[in-house]
Amino acid sequence: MPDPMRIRASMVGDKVDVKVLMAHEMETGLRKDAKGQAIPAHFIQSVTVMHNGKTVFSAQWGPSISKNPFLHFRFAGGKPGEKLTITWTDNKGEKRTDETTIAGG
Amino acid sequence: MDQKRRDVLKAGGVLALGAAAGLLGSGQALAQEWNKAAFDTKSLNDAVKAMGGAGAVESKDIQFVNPTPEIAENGAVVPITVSSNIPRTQSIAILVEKNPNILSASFAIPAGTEPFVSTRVKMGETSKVFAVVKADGKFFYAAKEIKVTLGGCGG
Amino acid sequence: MHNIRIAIALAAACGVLAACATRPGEAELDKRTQEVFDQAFANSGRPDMVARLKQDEVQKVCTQYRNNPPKEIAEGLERSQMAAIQYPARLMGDWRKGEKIAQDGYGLRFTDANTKRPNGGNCYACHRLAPQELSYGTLGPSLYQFGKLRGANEQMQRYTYGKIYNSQAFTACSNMPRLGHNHILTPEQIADVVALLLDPASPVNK
Amino acid sequence: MFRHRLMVGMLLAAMAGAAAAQTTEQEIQRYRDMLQDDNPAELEELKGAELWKTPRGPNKVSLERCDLGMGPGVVKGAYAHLPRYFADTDKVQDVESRLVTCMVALQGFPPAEAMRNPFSAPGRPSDKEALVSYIAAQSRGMKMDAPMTHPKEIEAFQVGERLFFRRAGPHDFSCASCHDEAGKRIRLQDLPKLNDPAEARRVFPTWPGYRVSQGAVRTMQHRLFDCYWQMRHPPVGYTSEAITALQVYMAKYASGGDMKAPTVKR
Repeated sequence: MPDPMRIRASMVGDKVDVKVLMAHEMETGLRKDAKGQAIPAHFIQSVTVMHNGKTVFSAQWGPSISKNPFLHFRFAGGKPGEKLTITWTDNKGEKRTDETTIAGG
Repeated sequence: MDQKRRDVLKAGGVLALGAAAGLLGSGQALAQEWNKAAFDTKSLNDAVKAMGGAGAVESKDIQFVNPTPEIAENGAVVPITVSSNIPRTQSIAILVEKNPNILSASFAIPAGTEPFVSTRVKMGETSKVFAVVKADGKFFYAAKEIKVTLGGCGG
Repeated sequence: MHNIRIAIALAAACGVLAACATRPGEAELDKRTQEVFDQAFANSGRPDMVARLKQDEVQKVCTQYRNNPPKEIAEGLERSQMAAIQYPARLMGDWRKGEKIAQDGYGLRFTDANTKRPNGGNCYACHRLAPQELSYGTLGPSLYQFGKLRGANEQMQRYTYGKIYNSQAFTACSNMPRLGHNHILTPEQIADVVALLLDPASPVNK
Repeated sequence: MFRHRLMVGMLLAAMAGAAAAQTTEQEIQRYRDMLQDDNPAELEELKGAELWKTPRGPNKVSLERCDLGMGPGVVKGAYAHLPRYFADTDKVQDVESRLVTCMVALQGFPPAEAMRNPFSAPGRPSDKEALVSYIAAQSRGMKMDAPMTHPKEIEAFQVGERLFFRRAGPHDFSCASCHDEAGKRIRLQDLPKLNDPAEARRVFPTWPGYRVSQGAVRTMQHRLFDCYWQMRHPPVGYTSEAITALQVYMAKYASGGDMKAPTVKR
C-alpha cells in the first residue's frame, strides 16, 4: 500500500482551493541503478478528484512529473465541511485514495 | 523493518480507502483511459494530434503565472503554473520540448473548475515549455523558455 | 585520560571559541582527533582510499596552521612544491577539450567506479571562465579573459601550467587542488585547460 | 500543519512584469522561494510520526519511551538541543545516533539492524529519514541551543574543530576548503562560513531538508557523508564519533538560530 497523500482544501472566495502532495517515486524508466541495470518506469498515470459524486478535476500524467508530485487547482460549488476524495493510479496498477474535509477560508 | 512499517501504513491506508469506498466506484468510471499515444509523442504537433486536434494556434490568453521560474536551479523539480482566459476551456496540457517525450501532463477542466493548474515537472535541460489548451473543441498554445542550471559540487 | 581532562579544563579557561596560541594539551587533542578520524573510516571497506588519507607534508602543515602558515614555513613549502613540478614539451592543448574538463567533476570519489572515464578538473565549481556558463563558483578568482589580459607567450603558458599542476608552489595552503601533482588530471588534460585559459580562440578570451 | 510563507517571488514578478532585467541570482532565489510551500518533506513527517508510535523490533515496543535528551518520550523541542551528552551511553550523540541507541535498547534490534539503510534510494525508503523529519519538525520555531557544558561536549567541539581543518585525500580538501570564508559559492550554491555565528545560525537549523536534486529528505548525517564523498574521502561511518564532533562544532556556532527543519533545498 502506498503512503498517504497530504491534501489541503480550503475556501478561497467562493472557490475551493486544493493543494495535494502525493508520495510516489515517479521513476522515468530511463535511469540506471548503481549496477548499470535500467530502473523500470513507475509513475502515476491518472488522478481523479471527486466532490459530491462528481469529478471536479482529473489529470493524466507521464513519467516527467516530479517525484512526490504536487498539484494545485480550484473548483466552484464546494462548502466548508464537505468531503473531497482524491484517487491516483499508477502504471503498475497501484492505487491510493485519500479523503479530506474542506476547511473554511 | 520496512515490511512492518508498510503493514502499519497499510492498515491506515485501508481505513482511508474504506471511508472513501462509496465514491471510488464512480470516480473510476469517469476516469478516462491513459492516452498512451499522446505520451509517446516527441513534438507539439504530434502531441496535439494525439489529443484529438488538427493543430494548435498560439494564444495570448494562455499565461504562465507564478509559480513558474525563468531559471530552475534543479531540473528535477520545475514548478509550472498555467492559467487560461479562453472561454470554455476544457483541458490544459503541459509539454516540455526537449524531454525524451514531450507531453508531461494533461488536466481535464470540467465546467465550474477554474481553468488554472499548478504542478512540478522534470526538465532534462534548458527548454521551451508549452501550455496547450483545448477550448470549445479547438487547440491553442503558449510557450515559455525555462533555463535549467547545473548545480552543486559535482559539476 | 587524566591529561585530557586537564587539557579540557585549560581549554575551557581560555574560552572555547577563543584561539589560544599555545594551548597545553594541544598534542593530546590532536592525538584524539586522529583516533576519531581513523575510526570514522576504519570500516569503510575501502582500504585503498583509507591509505590516501595519510597526510603529506603540505597537508600536515596546512592543517596545523589552519591554512595560514608563518612566512618562512610558507616559503619553504612553495619552494619544495615548485621543485616537484614536471613540465611537458607541449604546454598548450585544445581549448574545446579544456572546456569539457573544466565542466566535469568526475573522478576519485568512492562512487566513481569507471576507471576508463577520465577525471574532470571541475574548474567551474570555483571559477568563472567562459561567460556562456552562468553556473560558476566564486571560491577562486574569475578567470574570464585570463589570456586576453595577460597574453599567451611561453612564459605565460609555463606559469599557467604550473599553477594548475600545483597551486601550492605559488600560494602555500591554497584551497585549489594540486591537479597535476596529485594525478587528478594528466599532463595532456592540463595542457587542454591551459588552452582554455590562454588560446585567443577560447570563449574565455572573447 | 501547513505553513504559509511570503512568496517573495510573486512580489518580484508582479513588480518586474517581464523578468528580463532580473539577474541570475535573483531568479534562482525566486525559484527557491517557489518551492518553500508544499514541501514534500511533510510526507516524511507523517510517516515518521506513525513510525514513532508503532511497536517494532523483537521487543515489539514503540519509540515513545525513547529519551532524546529531555526525558523519555519528550520529542517537543528535543532536536533543538542536539547533539548532547547522554549519561546512559557516556557519549555525545546526535539525533540519529540516539535513535540507534533507542532501537537497540528499547526495541531490541541488533545494532547492525538499527544502523541499516540510513539513506533512502529510489524504491528503498529510510525509516531514519522519516523519523528525523518528524522529530525535527517538533522543534520548529524554537531556538537552536545545543548544550556545551559537559567535558565530553567540550571535547567533541575541540575535536570537531580539528576535523574541520584537517586536509587529506587527493584533492587536499577539508571542510574549511569550502566553509571557512563568507560570501563564496560553488557553482551557484552559496557556501556558508560554518564557524561564523550569523551564517551557522542561518543554515545549520535548516537540516534535515527535502533535497529536490535527490528526491528525498536528507539528514545532517547524510549532509556530512556527502561532503566527505565530495572531499574524495572513503565512505564515512554512519553515526561515527567524527560526524557527531563536526555537528557539535557547527551547533555551537549555530546556537540561537531559528529551527526551521525540515526545509526544502536544491
